[in-house]
Amino acid sequence: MIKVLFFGPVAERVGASEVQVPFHAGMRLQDVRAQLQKLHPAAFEIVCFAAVNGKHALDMSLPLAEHSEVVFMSKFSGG
Amino acid sequence: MIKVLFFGPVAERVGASEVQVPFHAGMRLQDVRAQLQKLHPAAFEIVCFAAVNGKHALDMSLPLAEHSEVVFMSKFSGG
Amino acid sequence: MTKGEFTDAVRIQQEDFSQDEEIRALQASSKQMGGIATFIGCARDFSEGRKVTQISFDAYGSMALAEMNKLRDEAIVKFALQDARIVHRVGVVGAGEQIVFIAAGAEHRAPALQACNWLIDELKQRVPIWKKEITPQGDSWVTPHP
Amino acid sequence: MTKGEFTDAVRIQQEDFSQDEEIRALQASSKQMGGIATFIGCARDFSEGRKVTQISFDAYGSMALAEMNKLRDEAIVKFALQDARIVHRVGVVGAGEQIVFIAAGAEHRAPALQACNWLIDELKQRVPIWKKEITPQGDSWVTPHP
Repeated sequence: MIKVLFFGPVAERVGASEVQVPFHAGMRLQDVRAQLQKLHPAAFEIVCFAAVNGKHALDMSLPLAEHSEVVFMSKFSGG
Repeated sequence: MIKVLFFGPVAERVGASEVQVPFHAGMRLQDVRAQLQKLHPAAFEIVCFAAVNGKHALDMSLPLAEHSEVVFMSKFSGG
Repeated sequence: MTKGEFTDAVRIQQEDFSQDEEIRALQASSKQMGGIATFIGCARDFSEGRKVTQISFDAYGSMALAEMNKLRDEAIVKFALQDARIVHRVGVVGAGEQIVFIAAGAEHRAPALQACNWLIDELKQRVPIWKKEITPQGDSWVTPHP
Repeated sequence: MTKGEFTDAVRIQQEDFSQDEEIRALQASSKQMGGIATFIGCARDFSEGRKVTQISFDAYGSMALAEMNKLRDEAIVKFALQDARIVHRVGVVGAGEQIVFIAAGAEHRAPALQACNWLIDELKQRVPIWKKEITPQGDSWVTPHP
């Protein structure tokens, strides 16, 4: 399983702060995004950044390992 | 009388924090300076600014009134 | 004073913080610190014409803390600081209350002030925290200006 | 809270000061204050290779206070601040202790930080205060760098 987290406005639009996506060999970050974007198009309208295991992930073709923690985030507004 | 004040390094070189200079009609800031500079040349080596009655005085030809408070100051080093 | 008395230099917490305590902890790292600059971000009670009663924060805690620690390390090197501290509150903060605290201590004042400015700018860009304004007309997530 | 609880916004004093109290007083002037920048100048225990145990301050008190008030007024206009505070200690200050405190509060962070920077720079230029370093080898008045 891939653990996918949502925060703030993205979590509100998804209606959840965490979902599980089944892992498959050769899975890439873009596969998880495509799958979730179809289910939650309004949430992904405001997604600007992704992180994998707590690190910014700029390259959507990044291969994922089983049990990765993936986060799709809108623009930060802290501070 | 004109009250003349000294602070910090200037006071140390003069050996006093206050002296009185007799007032005379038509007296200017430069007259007070000239008089004191003769007595305390080492102190006036480091004098950079003058103030009259608590205000910066840039023009040494400023006429003084009886009982004025005059200060000759070295560069500030507060803060 | 031993260092053990002080809280961590980088923290995310619900509770309010004390500048006096933060400054004391910062100063304990060196008596060569000639200048300390701080920035405090506060919750305003009005935003874009609407009354705001509270601000609620959501954070990706582990990544936010890691990014804040990275920011502190970078600032210390970049501005030759003697020390720096960053505290960000989460949860619900009332109007007028403190949200974020940044302190930078250096031998002289210019790098301390520059570092403080850089840290708050970078924090807003890099740290995954989101704020929601709670108003009598309802709540809304803040969209940062680009 | 009424304003009467707070100390004056511009002060010259022998005693140490509390940032918490100063910030609380600053914040009391407006709940529209989104950013507060502060600068604290501290006594370093080393200066130009010599150990410094204490710093002693002499001030032309009445003019220094007037200049500090003028600086505050100018900064409030120039940077559209909601409020600002300036505190300077005189007398004898030990190594590691606080000397000067500046706080600037504005709606947004940029003017608060700029004002704080401007205020400490101008204070050093304009306010008639002089410091003497007390060292084991004797005392000496500080000559400011040009």
